[in-house]
Amino acid sequence: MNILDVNGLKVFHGHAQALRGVTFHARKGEIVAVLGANGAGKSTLLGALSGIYNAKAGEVVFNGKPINRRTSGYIVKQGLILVPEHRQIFNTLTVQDNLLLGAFHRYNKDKSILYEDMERVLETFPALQGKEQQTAGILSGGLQQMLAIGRGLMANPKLLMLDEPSIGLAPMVVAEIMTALRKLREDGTSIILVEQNAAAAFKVADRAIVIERGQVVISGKPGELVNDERVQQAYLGRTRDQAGTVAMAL
Amino acid sequence: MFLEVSGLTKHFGGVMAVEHIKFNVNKGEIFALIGPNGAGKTTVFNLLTGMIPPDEGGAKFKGKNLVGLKPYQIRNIGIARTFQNLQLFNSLSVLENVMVGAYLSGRKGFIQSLLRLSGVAAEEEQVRKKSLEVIEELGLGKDINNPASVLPFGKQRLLEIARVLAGSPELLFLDEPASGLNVGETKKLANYLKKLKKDGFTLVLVEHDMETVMNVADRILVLNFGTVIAEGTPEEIQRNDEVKKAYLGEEDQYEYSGCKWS
Amino acid sequence: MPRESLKYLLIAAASIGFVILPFVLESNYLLSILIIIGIYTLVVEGLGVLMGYAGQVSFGQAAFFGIGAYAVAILTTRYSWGTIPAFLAAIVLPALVAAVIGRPTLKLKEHYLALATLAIGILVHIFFNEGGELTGGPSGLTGIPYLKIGGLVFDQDYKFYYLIGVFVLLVFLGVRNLDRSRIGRSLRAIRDSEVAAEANGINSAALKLKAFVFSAFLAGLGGGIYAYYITFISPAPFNFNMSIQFVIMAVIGGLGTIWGPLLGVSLMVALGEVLRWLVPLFIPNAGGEYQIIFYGLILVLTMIFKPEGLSTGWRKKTVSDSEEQEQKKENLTVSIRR
Amino acid sequence: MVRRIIVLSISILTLLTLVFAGGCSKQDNTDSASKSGETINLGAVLDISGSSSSLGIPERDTLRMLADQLNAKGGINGRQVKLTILDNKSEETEGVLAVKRLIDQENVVAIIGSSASGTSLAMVDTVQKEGVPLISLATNSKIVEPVSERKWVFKMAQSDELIANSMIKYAKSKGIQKTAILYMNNAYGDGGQKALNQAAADNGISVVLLDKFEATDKDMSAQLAKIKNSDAQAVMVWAIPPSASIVTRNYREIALNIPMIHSHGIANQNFLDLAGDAANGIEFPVGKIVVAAQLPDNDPQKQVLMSYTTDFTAKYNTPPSTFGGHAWDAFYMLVNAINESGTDRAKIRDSLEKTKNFVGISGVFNMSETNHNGLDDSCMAMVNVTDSKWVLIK
Amino acid sequence: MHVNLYLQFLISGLTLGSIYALIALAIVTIYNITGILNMAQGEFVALGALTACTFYSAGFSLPASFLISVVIIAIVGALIERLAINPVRNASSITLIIITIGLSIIIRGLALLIWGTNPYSLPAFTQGGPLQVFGAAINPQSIWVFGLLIVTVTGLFVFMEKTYWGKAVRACVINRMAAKLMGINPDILSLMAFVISGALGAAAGVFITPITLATYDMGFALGLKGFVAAIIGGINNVGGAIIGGLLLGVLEVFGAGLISSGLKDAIALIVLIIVLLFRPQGIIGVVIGRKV
Repeated sequence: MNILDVNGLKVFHGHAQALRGVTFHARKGEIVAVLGANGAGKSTLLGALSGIYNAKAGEVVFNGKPINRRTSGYIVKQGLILVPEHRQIFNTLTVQDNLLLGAFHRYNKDKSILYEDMERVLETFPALQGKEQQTAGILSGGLQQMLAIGRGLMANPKLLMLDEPSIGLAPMVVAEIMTALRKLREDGTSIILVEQNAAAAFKVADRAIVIERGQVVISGKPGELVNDERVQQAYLGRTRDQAGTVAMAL
Repeated sequence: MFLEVSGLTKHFGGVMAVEHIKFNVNKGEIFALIGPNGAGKTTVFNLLTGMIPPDEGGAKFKGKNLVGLKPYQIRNIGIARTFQNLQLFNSLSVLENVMVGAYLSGRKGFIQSLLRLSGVAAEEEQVRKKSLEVIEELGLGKDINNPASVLPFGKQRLLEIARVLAGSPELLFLDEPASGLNVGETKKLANYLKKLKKDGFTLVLVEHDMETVMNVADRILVLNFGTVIAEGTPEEIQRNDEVKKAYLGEEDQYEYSGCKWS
Repeated sequence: MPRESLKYLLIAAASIGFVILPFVLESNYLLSILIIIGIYTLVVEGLGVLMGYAGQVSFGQAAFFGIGAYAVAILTTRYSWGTIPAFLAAIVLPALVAAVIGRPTLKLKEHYLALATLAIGILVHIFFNEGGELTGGPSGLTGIPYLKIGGLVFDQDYKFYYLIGVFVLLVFLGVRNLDRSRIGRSLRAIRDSEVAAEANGINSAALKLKAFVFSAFLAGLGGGIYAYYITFISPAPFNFNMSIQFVIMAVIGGLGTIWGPLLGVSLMVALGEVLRWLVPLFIPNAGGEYQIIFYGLILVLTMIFKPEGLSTGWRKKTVSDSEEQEQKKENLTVSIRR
Repeated sequence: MVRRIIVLSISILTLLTLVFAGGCSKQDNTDSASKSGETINLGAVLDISGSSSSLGIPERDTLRMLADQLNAKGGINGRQVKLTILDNKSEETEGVLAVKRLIDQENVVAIIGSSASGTSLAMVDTVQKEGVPLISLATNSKIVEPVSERKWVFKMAQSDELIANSMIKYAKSKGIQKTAILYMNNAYGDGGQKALNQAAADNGISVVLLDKFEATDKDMSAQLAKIKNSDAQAVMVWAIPPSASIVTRNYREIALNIPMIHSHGIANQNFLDLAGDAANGIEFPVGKIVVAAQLPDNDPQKQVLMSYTTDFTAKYNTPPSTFGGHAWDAFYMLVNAINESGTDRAKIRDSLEKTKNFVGISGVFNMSETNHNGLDDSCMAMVNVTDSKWVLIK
Repeated sequence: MHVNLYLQFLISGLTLGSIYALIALAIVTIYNITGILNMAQGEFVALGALTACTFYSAGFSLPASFLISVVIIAIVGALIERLAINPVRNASSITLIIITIGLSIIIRGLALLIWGTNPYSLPAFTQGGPLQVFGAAINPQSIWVFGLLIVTVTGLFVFMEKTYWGKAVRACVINRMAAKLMGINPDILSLMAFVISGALGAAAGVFITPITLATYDMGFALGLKGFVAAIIGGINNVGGAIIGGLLLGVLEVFGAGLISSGLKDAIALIVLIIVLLFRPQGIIGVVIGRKV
């Protein structure tokens, strides 16, 4: 069953068309990797799905409900959560406040549940334990990324979208985050993962789509994609006869 | 030494930093700076072009110290740059953008321009001609009167390159010139970069597109977490284990890593 | 080329129209409106270069306008200068003041710059009030002589009309020259991206300063003519409200265009006169307060629906929400990095 | 290149025309004003909105009332009066435009206005050039002086000198030798301050402290505290509400135990409302309109004052102010002049200059070739605020 | 010159300063939440004061007039946000400044239309003469104003630091986009900011009217001083706004008392320019805790 169906999504940034009709879907409980070069439109896609950008055309159905043209508040309530690029945590608030704010849309309900959920998040990212009262801005990059994901989890996401969580992080930390993502999928959360770091993404993804110049040019399982000549052309901008140098891109 | 960078250091309150970067660029070569996202490549560019001041260390261009100079002063002594996040003059036409790039080849000031004193028109015409040449060369000829903002992304990239070229700099910093370009455009760009080298320009690039880098660069400097992890010719870099690790992470259970990709 | 010659025909017709207009109108009232429009156009044209080209705002332009006017008034009444030297001083003095205060002030960005220029404007206004004997204090200075150029005495409206007409024409030509020059291009480049302008060798601070001085120069010119025209000045017309009016005129006309300032000034002045006549027909007890409300409304509505101004400038384009946010996001990442 | 030549030649052509036009002069059209059929066109430029609107509004109301009354009674010599009132928004430039419009578009025979000194002064040059009689309602004596350069300009309000004299003479009669002066920092206060200093010097009173406050200031304790620390025996204040009210309240708060003598600027109900109890005991000179009912029956102005008060109160449900009184004076002095000499602008001017013993609201006017105000000390009355009411000091 | 003269200056300065501080507080609140410099803030004060005067003279009690006025101006704030600010949320800061200037012109015009040029007054909240302290007089109303300042600051502090909603507001201030991704609607917060600043402006207006009286054009001068105070303190710093306001008030009164009454506004503006040029983050900077 599809948790997300995107059909012909078009987004403009001013006069420049950033998305030229993106169509893809995500199934319940799978990790979909969205790949593409800088400026291909990955972040715009996530922004449009979460209501930050308005789509000019196209249809988005999430969990059976149409969500295009809805406010981000509504989308968050439905359980579609974006962990944005560059973490975007609330620097001057404490770790705990950051996490609690993640649950903004359900704060009015039973508060004890929130604190239980917070415990669960801290279990997912043990590195954050004991730092609840620290100011978020002074955490290391890796911890900030974990906090950003944890904040997203506090919203009880049905589908969690992550925008380049590995950026600027050491390989060890990236591995830790990827492990956490795998665990989340096992717990039943669907995930969309936008990555430039294709190697890291392929390690965890069930499926991947490749975006080039605002369009999905290809989709499939990582194993298929790696061997697909079109992927190498589109995403990596090279032909197979230069396989030696291709490795450098990853 | 043409460009000499020594011990360049910059901290940004923890997260991003550049530590003791040291390298030299020879006249007439193409020098590439590579590294994973967030490795500090753009920071190095920003430090060298006066956008941000370094905490420590220095840089010399043809013996002149670059530290403490403002961006326009650095441009004045012959160093030009492009931007990773395009910084075009969006409301200006393509031609005007390129003509601004040729700013330094003009001499007429505010009052002369205001009164259109003799020589202003001639100078304008000269700059215009030169700019048109550059525009043609980069294949933007059809768009000269369009505002820069309406160009497709790929052309915007080329426009930025055209703009700096119009000013005939000696040393060119290009920040990810190929990003956002399609295969054909990237190929053309690579050839063009080689031509520039032949024409006597010295180029320093930051680039993700390894094909282009390996194809055009004479020497490569690899950064990771703000420090230099390798320096050498493309061949040397491709063989360097440290570099592979930086890009791919630990070679763990990734099932495809063994196949065609490495 | 026929199109070109049509253009010249139009220019010629407009010139003839301009020349014979006073004889057609035969009304000092209408002429005086045109004169006031001309005076304001000079000031707003300068402000337009500053705001529309260099992308810098000034909420203190009335101060330069006032310095020009006071230079004429003080030098002619207190120091018995000739009218032409005093007129020259009215142009040079504001430019000098701008050159001195501009360097530190223009380092400020956006609303800081707005507040600083506003503060400077009010400070100068205070100086006019507190200048004692020199400025005549709050009561102002009377007895400004008529401008004399050779044997020509500017004592009639139609003479001022021609005088202003010539100056406005010259300023138009100048701004048009500037627009099509290396300097005008660079100014617009600074407005679009100061970082990139610097990276292309433009000393943005110096160029912005020149635009600021130029705007003060034109404001002084307008002020000098104003003093000779009204022959009495007090601090009142050079207050913050006037500065705001200048900004309104520049913005409504359309920034970054040559004709925008004339359009903006004409609209605002004409609107004032039309409302003065129109409103009492509907609301007998109405005074200028309705007009003030109208000004405010027009300003707000223009900024909401057509922030690029009413004249159709091809270069200014609306920036959509998403693009703006994209930019903000980028700024944000930059600021995080710093 | 061709383009530049054309543009250049146009500029030269324009310049030539300018020089040529400078030689000719425009035909005189002053008499066209008087030919306009049955109605007589009068104009007024008042500060109806903006900073001086508290002056302009009662003036406008008075003028409207008087014009209606006059027309109902058949106008001047059977000709109806058309009064055009324009608002200058308290701005000088607007005032100039308005006065030109009255002359050109409305063909008025004479103009009343403006309400404030700055706006009046700005209009002077135009009426002098055009030869139109102007009757200003503002105080500044520069409006009509030097008379040789103000041939066409008259003024209804008592000059600052008159009021200052009344204040200083009153203080002198109370035995005060040292005074402090506090004034509002605008054209109004500045003019008053100068007159007060002059009057004090003339009467041998020394000014031990001279200080000011802004019209928008909210607290004048600092200035008053300084006065408290000086050896002044009285404090003279030249201001209008609200700052005049605030200064009076502050004066009570810091318990400054010397007399406070205000100018005529506080002669309105507003001052009393705002200052409350603090106003009791304040003394000030005022035009007689304010205390009309208390005047002795033999006062020459009493009858005029009472009838204006009655009419105005009946129509607008509020007692008239001194400003409205200036408008009354201007209107009737003008009507008298037109009555006498018709609608020729120059003749009206001459008649105005010859006005003698005109019993008005602000006093009894005697114009002359050297005096275009025509008032003397006798037009002022000293009053005292008692129980929030004005009481004439006999 | 006696000591009590300086004491009088100080007391007058603090009274004036707390008025400025109240306005600066509202300006800073809007700026922090929306990034907009609200040039119409002074107009809220004038509107609040005049509205209360009208209701008071219509026979309502003083507290009732106060409440009605605060509610009405809060609604005015909300309307302004919805009609004029929200449609152009993403415009440049200069555009927004010009819009708020336009709004202040409209409000002033309307106020002139409704209330005319006459000043209005309200009675002091507590009767009785001024308190005498070492020969200096304190107007009891000043104590009320000071009280309002303290209550407002405390209220804001508790709200921002201790409540979940306050943290949501701070989150929005720190990172608008991220807050949006949490489902926090910045539009609502922007609306809230204008409501608060309308209410705060009105409250300030009512509290100061017994001292300053109320006129339709009182807003401009007060708003300007509020800005100067906010900038001196650091435009995004609540603590700074208060210190900036008090400092400005004291500076003005001492300037008027010791240098020249005519130049006291000049002193304030010169301080503003110096601060802008040399310490645009405000003289208080980060010393006084975090920004709201």
